[in-house]
Amino acid sequence: MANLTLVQAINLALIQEMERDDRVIILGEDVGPNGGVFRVTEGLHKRFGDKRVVDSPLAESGIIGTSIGLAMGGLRPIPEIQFEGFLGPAYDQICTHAARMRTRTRGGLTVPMTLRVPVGGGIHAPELHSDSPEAIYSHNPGLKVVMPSSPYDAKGLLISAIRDPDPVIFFEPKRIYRAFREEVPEDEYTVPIGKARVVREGSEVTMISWGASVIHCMNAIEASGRDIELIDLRTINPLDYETVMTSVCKTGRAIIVHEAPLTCGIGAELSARIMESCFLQLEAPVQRVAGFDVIMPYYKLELDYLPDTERIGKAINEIVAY
Amino acid sequence: MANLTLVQAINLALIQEMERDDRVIILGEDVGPNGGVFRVTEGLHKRFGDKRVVDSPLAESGIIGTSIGLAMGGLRPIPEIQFEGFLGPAYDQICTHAARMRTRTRGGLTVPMTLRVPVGGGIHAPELHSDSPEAIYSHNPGLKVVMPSSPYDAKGLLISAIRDPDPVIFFEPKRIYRAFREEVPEDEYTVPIGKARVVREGSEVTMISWGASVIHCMNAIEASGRDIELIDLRTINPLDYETVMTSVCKTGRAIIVHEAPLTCGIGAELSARIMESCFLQLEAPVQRVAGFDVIMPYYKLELDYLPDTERIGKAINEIVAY
Amino acid sequence: MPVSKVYETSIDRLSILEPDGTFDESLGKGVIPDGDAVKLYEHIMLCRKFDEIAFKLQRSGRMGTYPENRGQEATSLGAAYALESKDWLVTCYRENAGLFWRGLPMEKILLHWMGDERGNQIDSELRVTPLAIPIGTQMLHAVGLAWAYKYQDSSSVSCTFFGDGATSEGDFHEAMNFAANLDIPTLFFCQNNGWAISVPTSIQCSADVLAQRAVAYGMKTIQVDGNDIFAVVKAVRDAAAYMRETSKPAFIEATTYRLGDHTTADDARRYRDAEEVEEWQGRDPVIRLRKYLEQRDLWNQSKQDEMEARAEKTVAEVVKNAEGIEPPVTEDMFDSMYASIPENLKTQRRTLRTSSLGQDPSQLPVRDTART
Amino acid sequence: MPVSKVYETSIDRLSILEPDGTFDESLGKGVIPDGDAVKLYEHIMLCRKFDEIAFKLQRSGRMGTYPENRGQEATSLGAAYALESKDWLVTCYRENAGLFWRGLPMEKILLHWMGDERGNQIDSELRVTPLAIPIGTQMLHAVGLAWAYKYQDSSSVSCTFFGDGATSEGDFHEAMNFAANLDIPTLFFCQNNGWAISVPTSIQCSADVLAQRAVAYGMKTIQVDGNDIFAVVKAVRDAAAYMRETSKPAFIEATTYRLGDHTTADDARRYRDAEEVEEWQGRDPVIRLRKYLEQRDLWNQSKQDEMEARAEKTVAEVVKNAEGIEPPVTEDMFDSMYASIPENLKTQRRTLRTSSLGQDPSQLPVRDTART
Ligand SMILES: Cc1ncc(C[n+]2csc(CCOP(=O)(O)OP(=O)(O)O)c2C)c(N)n1
Ligand SMILES: Cc1ncc(C[n+]2csc(CCOP(=O)(O)OP(=O)(O)O)c2C)c(N)n1
Ligand SMILES: [Mg+2]
Ligand SMILES: [Mg+2]
Repeated sequence: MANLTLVQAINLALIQEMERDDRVIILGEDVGPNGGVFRVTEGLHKRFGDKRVVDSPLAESGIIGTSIGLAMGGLRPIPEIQFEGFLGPAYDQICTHAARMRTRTRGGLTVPMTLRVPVGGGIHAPELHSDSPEAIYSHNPGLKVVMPSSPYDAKGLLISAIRDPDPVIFFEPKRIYRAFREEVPEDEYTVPIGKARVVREGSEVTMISWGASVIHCMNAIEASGRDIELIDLRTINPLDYETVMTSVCKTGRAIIVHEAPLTCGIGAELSARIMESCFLQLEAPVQRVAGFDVIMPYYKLELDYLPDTERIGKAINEIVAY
Repeated sequence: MANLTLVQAINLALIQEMERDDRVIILGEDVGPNGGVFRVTEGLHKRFGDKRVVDSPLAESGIIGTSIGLAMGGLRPIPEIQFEGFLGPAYDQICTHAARMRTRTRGGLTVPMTLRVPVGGGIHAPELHSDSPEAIYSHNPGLKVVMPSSPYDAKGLLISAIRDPDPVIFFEPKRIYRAFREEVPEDEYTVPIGKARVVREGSEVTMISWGASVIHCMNAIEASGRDIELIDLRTINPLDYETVMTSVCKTGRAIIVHEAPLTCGIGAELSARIMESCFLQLEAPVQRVAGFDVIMPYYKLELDYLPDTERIGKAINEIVAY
Repeated sequence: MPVSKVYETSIDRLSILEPDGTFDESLGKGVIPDGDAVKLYEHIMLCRKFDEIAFKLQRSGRMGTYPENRGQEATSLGAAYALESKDWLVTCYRENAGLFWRGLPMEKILLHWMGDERGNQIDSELRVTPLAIPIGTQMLHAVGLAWAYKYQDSSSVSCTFFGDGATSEGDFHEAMNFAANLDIPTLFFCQNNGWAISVPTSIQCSADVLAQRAVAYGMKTIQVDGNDIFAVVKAVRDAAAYMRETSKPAFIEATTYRLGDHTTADDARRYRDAEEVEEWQGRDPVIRLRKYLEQRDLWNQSKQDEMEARAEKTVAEVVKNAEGIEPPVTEDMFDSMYASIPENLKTQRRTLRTSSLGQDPSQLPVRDTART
Repeated sequence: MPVSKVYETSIDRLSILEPDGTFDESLGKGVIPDGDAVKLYEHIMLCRKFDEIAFKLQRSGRMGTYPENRGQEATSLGAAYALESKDWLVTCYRENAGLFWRGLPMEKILLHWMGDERGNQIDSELRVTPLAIPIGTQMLHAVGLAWAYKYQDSSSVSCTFFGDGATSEGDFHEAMNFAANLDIPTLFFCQNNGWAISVPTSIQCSADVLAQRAVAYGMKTIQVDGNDIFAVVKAVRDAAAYMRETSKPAFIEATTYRLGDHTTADDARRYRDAEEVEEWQGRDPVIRLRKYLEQRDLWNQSKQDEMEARAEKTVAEVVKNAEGIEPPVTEDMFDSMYASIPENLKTQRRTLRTSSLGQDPSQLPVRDTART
């Protein structure tokens, strides 16, 4: 066991998977000698060399498009896109090809790639460095979408993603890259894709979140003094509805917390499904605490935009008072 | 009044706006002498010439990126993207720039462009010619998203879109381009962006749809013999919640019908908001009749994928029986 | 040196077999042995028959949109012939000739245009990718494929086909640039047929020749007469040898022409002159190839008749196979999305006929825990 | 002609003022009058002071990430000087010198990096676009802008700045191609500073010179010494004259170097050698410009001291203004999205402090119609 940050846990997972399987290669902007702008690939270039850790031209569509080819050619590429705000140029290759290749060829060609992307706000970054596009890649069918909220899960989920036979977008909440440490086994282990984690049990309300927001949820729950069950989705697509529904049907109340804009976010889908599955059990409308339906503001206002302990606390009060 | 198809109504709106305002120009692939692959811009090149109806290079990001510049430079560009499946390469320019320019510059620079895109399935087209990405461009803040379901609305909404000071995506349901005709005034008129239309009134259930699905809803309602209120959103963003909520709080039951995949579709948002606003009035969970969460299949299976009268009819039975 | 020349280059055009049958022996000798020349000719004629029948299938409502290949066959066929079976062919949608030569069952192409994904379910041993609908996007896959093989120390290269229009897409640029800078042996084979649907090449590229595109990347480049299969074969063979030796990419601009409409949904008379079409009819790759064969006594009318009858039969068989396949079932759309179906999709799949939205709440296990 | 040359070209490099102060009179005469040369020198020194203070603001936590401009000032400044005020400057993020020359209030740039959109709220009369964060995307806007002015029969052109890295993006290609094929007078000004964060230019472009990019589009192109403001001014002036006359675009590759880190979030020592930096320090645009001025008795140490004191004061004032601005209010994020706020956003805006999700159901009008 080692006491690791999220960045270190991811770095460790990359090293171990690259040692285990030489089909695994990393490509992206500045992932080589520089170790990535967040130092997630630190040391990998030195350890595995030019052939396996490749600084690419500055072109996101190129990174994903060639990764698709690499994957179809038998490798297990791990492309990095430097910030979620720069996924845009790669949107077409991701949704038109990576997501569709297996379906299109009825299994003839597949794209086992793991696309790593730092995501989310809260670090006082420039424009387009703070968004949360997980709903976009969940509405587009054919992808798996993962977002860890802790070093332990990060390592285990990343290993699962790399070994997954299908394309996985692995979103890394940059706000908690180094926010805390956790005991992480040095040996390899996997955390299954598609399984949520009940972070704490409770009977009054079910709170559902993922990524960096999980910590705010925890804080808000503790501050509220209430008996609230907290679920960390971990995987956003395919979503573990069973864990969610079992909980909400038990508590009768649900709050969903996410950074992305409210409209058509994952919260919308969860809310709709909760109603579909737990209608008779619901004691109050499902609450969503999310980003407003506005452009993610520059950093002076980012904390006004992001769901925080206070807004989550309000939702708790509102839902129990309903 | 003239009895026009949807294509003709759009063509007429384009002609009238181009005559009214010489800042309006059209650009895109094959929009010139060929009149567009659906002939929506038929005759315009001849009428307005090379300068105002421009065949562009085959590059969607280029079409939108230059349109943004054209708009910032004082024109009113109407770019056409040939099929919604080819919006992908332009995704970044749409969401990163068109949607954000006014916010970014606090009103200093604006992008009054109308992006026309044929959308949806049902015409036995090849791959990537049948998708419905309206939720993607509604989750991304800063855009307006419109989809008419009739020639009358098409003309009026398009004129509103062209005059709108902000970027509007004007989705044209290709399945009904020529499916039926309607009386359309020859004079100019506008249909306001952001206002839904109550297609028929009813007391038992509220059905909400847009685009080509509206007709299937109408058929299913008639076949059911029930007293169902049908709302055609017409504008998807900003959505007219007032009309929706007023209706659902009255009927206590809601069905949403759309072609796009279920997960994180507009139906999810509507469903969630209906619960938030009409919780105590709801007699049954909101139902969604939507595309499955799979890749839009090639055309042999497209009718199995698309919501049809039968599936909508089932939803009606389910919701009234609840 | 206040003004100094920092770069100089020039681009060649290669042709061997002229439209009138003139053959350049010095360049063309040994490029295609006689026996193969006959086979290639027969193959193009077979593709013509396929085109003709496919067109009729569409017109009679038995198939969706179809893009005729007529006039361009020498490009992809020449390339497929010059390359080895270990090399990947990453095509667009007008390369039937090359794909069939590689061994793709002809009914696959029909199935594709009949709206059936099984048309893309291709034995991966064939090393061809499915037809690419979104223009310009497949070249990056070709680069990735060649990269994967290079990584695995194979001498396989990839060859990707695309049109003049495709060279306007950003992905084209990124693919060229990746290949050039990362030393990936991909052959970029541009079929410049003068048009992208109704848009002439001058709007895609106002440079003198499209082959200039490659100069931006310092990439080896040549222009060939794409209706001259000898020139195509020689250019591709030279490029392949260069790529295998250097692990660098190469670019070929093949000038050609589509004699038909863009697809069956198009009417080319709306935007191009009959004279232009006529002129290019005279440059048809099969006319000159037949002249070549006849001059050498390798071909005659009776062979032609016999071959045409054979082609007719072959294609009829292909159509029968394509139309005879059992229709897909609705569930198919769920079954190939992932290696294994996730739970939530299983529910949709299971209930798609019994529930309006394919996720009947009563079938969700959690229903049992209802409290009220 | 079986093998014929179908294209030939070459590319020039222009330099006038060498690092050691050597000046090519034949090319350089009259390019920049003495008085302007002094002003340009002073301007660069002012930008250096700005850089220095901005860096310190970041380090002391008073500002977010900031990209130093140091070493590259002659490129954007030379261009802004050579162009007219009616021409649009479409920048990336390392063109303070050009923007300030045009008249952009210096605090705007600080505000931008302080995470405040008001830094982008620029008087549109200035004809500059806001700093572009997503690499490679702004060139298309430059093409659209120039197109709009051409459409309106204005002789304005646009000039867009970008780095070597940006030339790898698909949008770069599409912008170049649109401009070339549709005859749009945009000047593509590439600041090749050898690096894109940690990635050397060889990975962005393995061609001999980046100026080759333009050959793909048949576009007029030249390479200049970007640290030589005379060469930059002459090249831009020539290009602008050509563009105004022909309505065609042009490309300039300016070779330069960023002497600082990529941004304050970067540590360039991780990926580049001290010797390289040192070498380029000798090629600093201000060193040679000062030599030029001193040789002509236009400058001396006392002027330098005086000017530095002035710059210090100016920048201190700018910082005061930027820091003195009242903080934005939460509601601002709603107020500039559309020309007028739609209803649903009004609700979110109104309830953002009173309700967890900014859309308190009790505030929706429909609540009144409750049936139960
Ligand atoms: C990304 C994208 N944009 C637009 C289209 C619509 N479209 C299909 S073919 C075509 C023209 C292609 O021209 P070219 O690349 O020259 O190929 P050709 O058909 O002439 O062989 C267009 C615009 C598409 N399929 N994909
Ligand atoms: C689309 C996009 N991808 C990645 C980034 C992250 N990024 C910021 S600057 C930069 C390097 C830019 O290099 P270059 O174009 O040479 O400009 P320079 O900073 O050297 O002037 C990168 C990769 C970005 N801002 N936008
Ligand atoms: Mg073409
Ligand atoms: Mg650079």
